[in-house]
Amino acid sequence: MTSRSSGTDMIAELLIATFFGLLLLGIHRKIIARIQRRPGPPIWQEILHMLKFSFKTTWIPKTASPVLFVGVVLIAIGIWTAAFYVLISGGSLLVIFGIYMLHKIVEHGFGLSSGSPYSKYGGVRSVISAASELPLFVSVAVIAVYTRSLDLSAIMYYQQVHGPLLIIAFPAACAMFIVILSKMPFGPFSIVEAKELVSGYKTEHFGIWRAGLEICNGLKTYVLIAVFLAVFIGPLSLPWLLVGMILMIVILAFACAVTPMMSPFDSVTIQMLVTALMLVYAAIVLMVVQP
Amino acid sequence: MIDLVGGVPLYILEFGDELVYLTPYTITLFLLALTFTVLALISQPEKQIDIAFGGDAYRAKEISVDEMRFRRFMAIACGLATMGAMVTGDIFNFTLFTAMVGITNVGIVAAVKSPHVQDAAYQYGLVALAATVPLFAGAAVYAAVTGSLSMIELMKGTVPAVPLIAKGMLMLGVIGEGMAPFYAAKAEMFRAPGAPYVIMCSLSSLLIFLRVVEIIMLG
Amino acid sequence: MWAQYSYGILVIMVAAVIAFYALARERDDLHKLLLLDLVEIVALGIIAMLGTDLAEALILPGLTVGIAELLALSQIYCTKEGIRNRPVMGLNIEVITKSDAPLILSIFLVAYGMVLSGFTGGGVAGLGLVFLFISRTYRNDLNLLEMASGISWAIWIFAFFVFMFLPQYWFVALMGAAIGILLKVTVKMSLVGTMWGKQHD
Amino acid sequence: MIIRKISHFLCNYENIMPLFAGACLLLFIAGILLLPLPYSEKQLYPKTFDRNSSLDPYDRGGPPFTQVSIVSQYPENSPTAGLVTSYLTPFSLFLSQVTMHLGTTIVAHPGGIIDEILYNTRGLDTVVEATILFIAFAIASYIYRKV
Repeated sequence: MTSRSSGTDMIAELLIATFFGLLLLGIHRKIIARIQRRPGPPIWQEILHMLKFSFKTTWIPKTASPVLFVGVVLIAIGIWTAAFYVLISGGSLLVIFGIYMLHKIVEHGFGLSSGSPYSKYGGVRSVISAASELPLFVSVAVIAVYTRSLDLSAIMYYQQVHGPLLIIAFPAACAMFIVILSKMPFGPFSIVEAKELVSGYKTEHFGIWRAGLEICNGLKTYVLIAVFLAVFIGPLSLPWLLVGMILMIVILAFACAVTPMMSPFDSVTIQMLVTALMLVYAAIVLMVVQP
Repeated sequence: MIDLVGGVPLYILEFGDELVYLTPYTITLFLLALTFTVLALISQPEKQIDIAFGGDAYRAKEISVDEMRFRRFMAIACGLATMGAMVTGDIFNFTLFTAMVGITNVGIVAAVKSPHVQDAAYQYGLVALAATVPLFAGAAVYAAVTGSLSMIELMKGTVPAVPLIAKGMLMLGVIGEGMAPFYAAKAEMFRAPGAPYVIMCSLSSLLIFLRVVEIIMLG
Repeated sequence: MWAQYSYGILVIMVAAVIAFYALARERDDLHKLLLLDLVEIVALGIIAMLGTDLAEALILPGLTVGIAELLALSQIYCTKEGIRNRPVMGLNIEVITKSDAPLILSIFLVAYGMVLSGFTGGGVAGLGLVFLFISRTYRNDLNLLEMASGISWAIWIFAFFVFMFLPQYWFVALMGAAIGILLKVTVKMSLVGTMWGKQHD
Repeated sequence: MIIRKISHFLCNYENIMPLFAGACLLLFIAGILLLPLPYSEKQLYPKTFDRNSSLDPYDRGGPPFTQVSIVSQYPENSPTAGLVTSYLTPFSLFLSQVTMHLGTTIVAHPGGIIDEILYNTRGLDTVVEATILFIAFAIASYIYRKV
């Protein structure tokens, strides 16, 4: 994972990551369907979706703000590509989480740029859910207290020496798990894509724009889960990494399938309570670990 | 506490005692702010559609040219303030940029003629104004305890450790500019038409929050 | 450890607690705004506890930011509450030719302000213009004032860049800043005066 | 349920001001409990008083147009620091010669024009400050004109 490779390799890795991420989303859908006793789509459905949208007629709605409407798709792909490269080069965790947080802006951009009321409500809900990232930073702080660095490579090295952080800092892992859960479709916190808003913020994006969004989603899923594994399990060889990611998506799918979607402000309140608990935990860690 | 949180400074620009410096982390944030500022500059606002639910009636809201110009100006000012806050290497300068983000955020939506949005903007403005108190107080405690306001000095560790309360003040000040749980008014402000501009409101507070995380870890 | 600094901070913090308690209890929008003006003082107090020249340099921006935000917010408050006819009227001065007396006084004040220069100079000159505007009822051009405000801002920034990048021309920068701030304060005060004066049609 | 109650409180934007004030209240109470704070003796721009100066308490020393030394963080970045401090406008100079109380008015700001530290060594602050003021006035005058 930490090996440095040439430009073409990088692009190949990027494509593989995207497709694998989309596959993970497909597995996610399938498992949820099976738990709910539905047949569900095939697991490569999300990949097909992306390909299908790539060849469809594309337009920009007459009411939209055209530059933003298109620009935000490019930004979405751009930031997650950057996050992916930071991940494989073992860069700073803070950069990845910064990008994770800025994904929110992409949601606003998608939602508000079209002028459609449905996507607008999706965008407004995305603002409402501004609390979902806060547990993340507390868990980052806890990790920093243990490893004394925020470089992914240093964190992985720490785990090689001291064992996985999943055991050492279990609550931090739980907090990050909730953060990833809030970005998964059909989950308890995915209020931005609630069915009463048609498709939430992505309602109006069609054709190639939607394909771009799907690519971004695939990459995002891959990066988030890979970061979770890297930060809490440590360095893994490629087969184990893939197994770990599939295992993660199974757990996430179970969590999504058995919980109802919450009302927007309830979801925020729960995330904030999690943050508060994490703050208490971080304070304890700070006092125990750092004399 | 932690070495080089945002990476090694790649470039330092000197403005007297206030240094502007770039690290991989701040460059990432700076570029995002820049991208969205350019977007606000070149993109037209969308025509928001209102639907009367239960019927077929709908109408598009138009933004007058004058209003658009003013809000674009505010959005660009907000973008510049955000960029400044991303690269500044001085604690007090950072708080000033944050205060500027607060006031420009109010400006972006204050020109909207919807009473609901104006009410939300007013409530947000009150919190933004109150947030300057912990912000400035935090910066002042930083100065008193360390005898310096330079982040470079904090990074080098040449100054005494910063007390937790100063970090808390700085954090609460930034959170007051529009992060959870004080974001309710901001979410209502998003109902205003003019997507490229209102997005700036949220982007600026997220970016400033990300920056303050780095600053807090420095000392 | 309990040095003078900590005692000072203690007093200010207690003041902060009281002020924020009041703010937390207050429900009325206008009173919230007024209380905020008081709460701002706390921040200035903590800055002042630094006790160096730096404190002086930091208080000024702090103060300005507070005032500026207060001004913008109070204008939004007026709009939001639909307050249009404010009971503030122009000055009624009993002189024979009503238009000349305020003009002469204003010219005197502006000239005096220019001699004084600096913050106070701007203040005095601004007062002269305020006086002119509130005692006359004709419509004056806000656009022009806004433009002047923009130009003064540009001069101010330009002078700053001279200081930073061409320090050998510091005297030019100094003079530029002097003119900039004079214009700035004058324009800002007359803007307030215009708003405060009789409602235009 | 408690969560429902909290979220109902949070979603009303009328409540955020009390909420924020409450948070500040708690923070400042915590601040009182965490006292005393250490005070670094090595401060930038230290202040000295010369009670006999007519510019007191604003005197930063030095005759006009000669450089006085100022303790700044990076002295090499502001080579002209200290020159501006002792500059007085002709009128301020005159006042300083005839009265001992010039320093009690802001007219007698050293230089009579600008604050050295604020403008020279910490120049970016004053730029942002001026901009904030400018923005606030733009908002106020726009709303005033349009509504």
